[in-house]
Amino acid sequence: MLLIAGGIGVLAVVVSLLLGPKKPSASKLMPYESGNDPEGTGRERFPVHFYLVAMLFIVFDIETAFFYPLAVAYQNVGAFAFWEMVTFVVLVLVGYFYILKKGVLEWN
Amino acid sequence: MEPVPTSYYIALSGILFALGMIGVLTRRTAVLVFLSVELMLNAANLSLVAFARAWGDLTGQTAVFIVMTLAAAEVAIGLAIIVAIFRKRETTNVDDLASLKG
Amino acid sequence: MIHFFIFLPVLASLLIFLVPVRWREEFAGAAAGLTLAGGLWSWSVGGLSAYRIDWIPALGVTYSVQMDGVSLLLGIVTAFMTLIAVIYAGKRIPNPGTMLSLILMMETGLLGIYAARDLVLFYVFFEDALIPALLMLAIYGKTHRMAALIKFAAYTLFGSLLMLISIIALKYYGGSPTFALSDLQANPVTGPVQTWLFLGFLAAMAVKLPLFPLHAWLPDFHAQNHDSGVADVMGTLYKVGAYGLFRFSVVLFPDAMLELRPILMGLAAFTALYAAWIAFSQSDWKRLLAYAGLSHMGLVGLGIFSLNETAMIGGLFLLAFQNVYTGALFLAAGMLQERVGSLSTKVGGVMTQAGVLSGMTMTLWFASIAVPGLAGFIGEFSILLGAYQISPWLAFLAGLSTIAAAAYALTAYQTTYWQVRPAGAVLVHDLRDLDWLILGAPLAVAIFFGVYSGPALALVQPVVRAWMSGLGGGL
Amino acid sequence: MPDTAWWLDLLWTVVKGVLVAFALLTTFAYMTLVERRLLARMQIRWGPNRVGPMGLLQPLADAIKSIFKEDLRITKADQLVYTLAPLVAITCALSAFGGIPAGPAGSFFGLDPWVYNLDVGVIGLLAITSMGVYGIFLGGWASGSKYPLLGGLRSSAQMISYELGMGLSILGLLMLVGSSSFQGIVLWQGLHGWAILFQALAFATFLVSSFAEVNRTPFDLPEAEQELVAGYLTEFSAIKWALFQMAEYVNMITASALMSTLFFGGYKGPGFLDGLIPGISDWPFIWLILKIAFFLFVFIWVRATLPRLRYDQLMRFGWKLLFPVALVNTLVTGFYLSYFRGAGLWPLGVLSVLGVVLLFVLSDRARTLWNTPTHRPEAARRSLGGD
Amino acid sequence: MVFPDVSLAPLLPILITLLGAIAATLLGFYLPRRAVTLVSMVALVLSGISMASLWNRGLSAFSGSLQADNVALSLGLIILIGSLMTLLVSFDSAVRAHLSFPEFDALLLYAVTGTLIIAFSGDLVTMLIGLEVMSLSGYVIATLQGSRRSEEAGMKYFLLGAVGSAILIYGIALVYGATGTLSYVGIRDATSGLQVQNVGLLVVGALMLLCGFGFKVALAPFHQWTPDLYGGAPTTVGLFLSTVVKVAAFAGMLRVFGGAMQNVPAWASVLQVLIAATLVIGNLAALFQTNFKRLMAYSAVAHTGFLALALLGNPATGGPALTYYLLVYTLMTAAAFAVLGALQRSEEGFSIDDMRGLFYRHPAYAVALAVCLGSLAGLPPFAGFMGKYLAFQAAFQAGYVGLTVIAAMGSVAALIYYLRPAMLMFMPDRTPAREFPGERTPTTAAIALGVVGVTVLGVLPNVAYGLVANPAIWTILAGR
Repeated sequence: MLLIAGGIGVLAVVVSLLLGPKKPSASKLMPYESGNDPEGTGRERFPVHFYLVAMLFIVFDIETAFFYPLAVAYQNVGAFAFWEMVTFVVLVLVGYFYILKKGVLEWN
Repeated sequence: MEPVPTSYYIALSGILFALGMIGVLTRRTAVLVFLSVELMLNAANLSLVAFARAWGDLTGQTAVFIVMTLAAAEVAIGLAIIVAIFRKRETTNVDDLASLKG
Repeated sequence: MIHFFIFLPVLASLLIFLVPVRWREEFAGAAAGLTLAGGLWSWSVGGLSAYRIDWIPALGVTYSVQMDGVSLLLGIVTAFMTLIAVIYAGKRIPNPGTMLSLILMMETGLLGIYAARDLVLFYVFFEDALIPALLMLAIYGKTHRMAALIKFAAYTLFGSLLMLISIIALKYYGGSPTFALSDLQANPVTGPVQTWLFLGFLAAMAVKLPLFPLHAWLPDFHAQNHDSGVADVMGTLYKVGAYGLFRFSVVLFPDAMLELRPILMGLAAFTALYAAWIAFSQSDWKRLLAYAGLSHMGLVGLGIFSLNETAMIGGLFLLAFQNVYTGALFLAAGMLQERVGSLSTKVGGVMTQAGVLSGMTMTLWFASIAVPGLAGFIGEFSILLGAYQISPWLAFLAGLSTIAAAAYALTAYQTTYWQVRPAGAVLVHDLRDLDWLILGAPLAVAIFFGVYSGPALALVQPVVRAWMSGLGGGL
Repeated sequence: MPDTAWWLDLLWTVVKGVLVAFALLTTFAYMTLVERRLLARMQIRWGPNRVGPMGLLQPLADAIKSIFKEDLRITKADQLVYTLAPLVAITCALSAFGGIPAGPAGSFFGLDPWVYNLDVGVIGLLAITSMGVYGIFLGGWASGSKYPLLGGLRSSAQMISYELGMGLSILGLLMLVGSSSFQGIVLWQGLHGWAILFQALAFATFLVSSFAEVNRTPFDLPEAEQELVAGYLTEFSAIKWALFQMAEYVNMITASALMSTLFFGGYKGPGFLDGLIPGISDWPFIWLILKIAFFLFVFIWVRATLPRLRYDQLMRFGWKLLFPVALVNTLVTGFYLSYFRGAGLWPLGVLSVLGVVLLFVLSDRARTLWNTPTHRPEAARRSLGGD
Repeated sequence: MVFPDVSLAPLLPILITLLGAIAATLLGFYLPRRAVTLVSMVALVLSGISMASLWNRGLSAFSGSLQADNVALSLGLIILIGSLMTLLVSFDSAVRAHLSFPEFDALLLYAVTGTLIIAFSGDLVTMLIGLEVMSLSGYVIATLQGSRRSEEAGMKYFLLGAVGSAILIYGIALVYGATGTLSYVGIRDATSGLQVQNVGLLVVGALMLLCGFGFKVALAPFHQWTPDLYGGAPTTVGLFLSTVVKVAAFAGMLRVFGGAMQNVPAWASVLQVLIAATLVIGNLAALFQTNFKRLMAYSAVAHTGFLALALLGNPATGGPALTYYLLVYTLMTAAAFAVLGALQRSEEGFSIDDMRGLFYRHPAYAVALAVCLGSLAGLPPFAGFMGKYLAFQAAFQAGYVGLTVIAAMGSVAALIYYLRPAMLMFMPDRTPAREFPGERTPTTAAIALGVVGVTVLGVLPNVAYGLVANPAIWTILAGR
């Protein structure tokens, strides 16, 4: 499936490459900055906040990943599973509370 | 379709691990070194899963879960450190971290 | 009682800091005197019998001590010289609290070395004595002390760690339950292994004997120490190599010692002669004394290594009493420096102004160069006598050293005390109140045991005989 | 599977894959048209109606145009990544759909109406869709220009943030079903009724997060023209731009399919219809397509209705409301399942509906969560480490 | 309805520290930092008490994945002592070192939790979790200060640590592949008499584990990060990392190699080589240090060599030796670092020449430091001697004579570089004080603890050694 899908995409690009006109010009190829000439590099540092979100995502996503097997096997394990889950969630919530108080989730 | 023999998996993971090792030894940017380490971790994961299948018990797979978590945690902390350093000085080249020599 | 004898000094050395500064000398003196009294008392009761309890049962390390025979003799001498040193230190060194404490600490280490009947315990005391010695040098030493200090420590530890390994090996290969001497004796190690272990043991003892290739630390150590010979006295007392060899090697590695006897005797004899030769060219009293002591120790080593009853008795006797007069001579050098302001052997004519000092010094020197009727003679003579039976040539070689001794001692003495006082030199005052005691007491001891050596020999002989018989007659 | 026919399976798989892909693309094409028409209708105007009858040929025209347009390569762009990004996006989007079953096993002329079937279908699908983030972020980064960079960052941050809510909100469902393969889920719903009945709360969170996942209003900040031109799309033109658009719409379709499969009985029709025409509820495709269509309509409807959130509001909403609610939902479901399993399932349904109602009742309280930022006292303290 | 064997009693020490860590994390928002530190200390003490209560009961949880046998408990107590001293020191120096965040205590406690998990671990995965919890917290602690130096140190630590973990994990994977189990007991039984079908896999795995642990305990040639870290990180952190973390890593090695892998071939001989290298490199490098802090750093490396000697001995003799030595090592190193932390003006520590005449400015500190250095150098009557002695004995009785001799020579070098500062302190000197003036009672308390401990343990080694000397507890190192 991946291959097929990818194939289609590639196909499309190639076709347009073949058929599309080629009339490049400096101003056309210039990065768009509301009409002004672009200043500096386009890849300047971005706010550290995005790093934070990324890291938080990693951590919490792993936490979710831990849930899946538990969830699927949940009804075979029974009450124990629930308490297991509670312990886990509590630990996660500690971290959640921490970042909350640290104001990581604030966007100003 | 007949299942792929375990040895193939091990060979593959070995190759991955070797690549990671080479990366660690040759690359000089912190981020790249770090990526190589992640590669090594995944090699370990692969072989763990393969062995788990070969032995037919689940311990290996749980271990993989743990390792994944460790990898994630390492990513989080590692990137944090790297970013912190990068913001102070424009480089994360390991060779530039020389102010402790002596 | 024996514990009191061993640990009283260290106790005092700690308590001394609680004593008001004004009374510290008296306190230290009292402690040292008390220790000496304890030693004499235990002599009067014929030695303190063995005492043994487990120290680290899991490892078979025991705390077993005994004070009799040779140990007692050496112990008493140590206590005696310590007392002298304490008195002199209190008189000479300004604000001597630390020094006194160190001296007493070291005394415990030395007494422990003599008393220990367990190899690990012996090792522990052996190293303990090192620390105060180092501190003396560090605190009161001269400008280049650091080098001397490192040298001293490195040599000592180099040897003693090898010794430690061979101690471990001794128990392991011998399969003895504990490190106590008696047990190790009961399960001996034989064959080539014994030789190797002996070499390990020898490394430590040769440093502390000191024996020729490993003696380099000695002169610097003495030269860099405080001018008052106090630290040197303790350093002299710290030359326990011969004792260690006698106490442990002879019984634990008899075959190895027999096997290596020619080499070792050769080394010892060479040490004696070589040291004497170097001493001849010294112009500094302390270095000269250092080499003189080294030369004596060569003789002692000869006595021990020759594994001959007479020689060994002589060796131990000499070991004991050279402590007395060499130490006293160091103090005398200190007094000289105090009066003249230099340790050079070229200041002339001291005799003219300080007759008594010169006289006493001379007498002590006579003891040192083994003039009959003084303690030195008996030791050296019996050593040579015994060694002669083993190998005449080496005995002859060593004999030369005594002659050389006479030569260097008298030359140096002559250029210092005789001759004329150079014009404009400071006026040297003679002995004062305590100085009499400080030089007199050792002198008295030297003379007494030179004339009537019975009591001392009575302490040494039986032990040696026992050892020898254990050795199967030695030869 | 007998070893002999493995190449046959492969062949059929390929065929099905191609079919699905083209189906999706066509849907996308006409989706655009439908959307425009509907929006127009809702805003009392005519949508595109020139090209062909009722503008039915409009999509074709668009397609041809985007193929024949000049494909700009921005000077500062990292060419390789710049080209790769749209491909990644579309690939993930298309391949995600293949896992969703359109009918019971073997109902498609004796074939299974799905391209591939994983035991961990749900997780697999989530994984693939979330890989779409790469496309967007790389696209933004590779353009080497400021607006795309920010746009890419924002949308990737947004997507990963809402991924959490998404992942967590289906946990309750998985607990109920005890299987993570679509087959299992659909069959279970066939037995016990649609999962929406028991997991209303979960569905609510899931709906919201999937809106955010596919960057649709009210979460379409990446294309917030007012703030950053066209977000990560700014520097893309012609076919690449088209591919991104495709990806977005295909994702939308996939999301709809997902929702209908997870919460609305998937390819199974309502059981009572079997009374009229036996086995109608098992007919492949129809039901799924219907449900998908419904959800697509919802997407458009919402777009026409709701205003766009501010970015900080968006993030806060995701982290402070969605995440905890989903977590709570999971816990409640877990608790119920471990202690009151005997009492049947309907109380659980009531509970979760109550949860939804509660949310609405408290909405004024809850809104403060993401509207007013809480102050951060540590800011001063951290800089100099003294207490 | 499957119920895993969950019994909380053996978990208690770990749980208490974990709760303490959580408490520190959350209370940090409401209490001043010193209060948080107090809370953490209380947690540590409680955990210690719980350990004492578990003594000799040999409990285990999670069907043996977590075992609270005497080995674990004794190692755990050592860890707690080290951490307690760290906290005491941080009481004073944290503000000066710009380390005074509540996070510091929290992370510290998390790290301690990890270390305890290692000590209690009963299978490779548990050990791995503990190891990583420890390392990850460690990376952050090392970087927390935010200064250039500490960031570099943390970066190095992190990169090499990560590589180490990766290798370790791969080793675990291989061992699992060879034996089909991850629990120590399983591995031990599977490898007893080498009934494993593929020994090659096993050996390679064992060597990789060794390699990974080598990174963690800083065995040469995997030690490069150590001096930079201990020297570059704030002194308090250096104290913690060079004592507690090292203890934990050794605990892991003891469990894995002494217990699970005891009859796997080849690792011992490789370890022998590594130790020799460590002894030589560490001691020689330390000889040429001019900064006291870096000197301590290198001495830590050198001591790794001495400690690892005990690992070579068979568990019955090596185990107690290692435990005793670790305790002593923790006490004396921590105390030395504490003195450094108390006297230093800046986090660079002070150069050795600045220590001249310290005895006349701060007699007590000077004597304490001298005692620690003497003990580090292995001079009786201080405990360092006993530790070295035990390690030598263990290695020697296992037949590594040559290595023991190398170690002896190494400790001669060690004596020299420990002696220089120790003696310089006593050399009279008129220059003005270069130390940090001010009140530092808690640090003094920590130092006192260390010095007294070193002396008492030296004169009466049985106090500690007698507890662990019983060979019975070391035969079941891998667990029942």
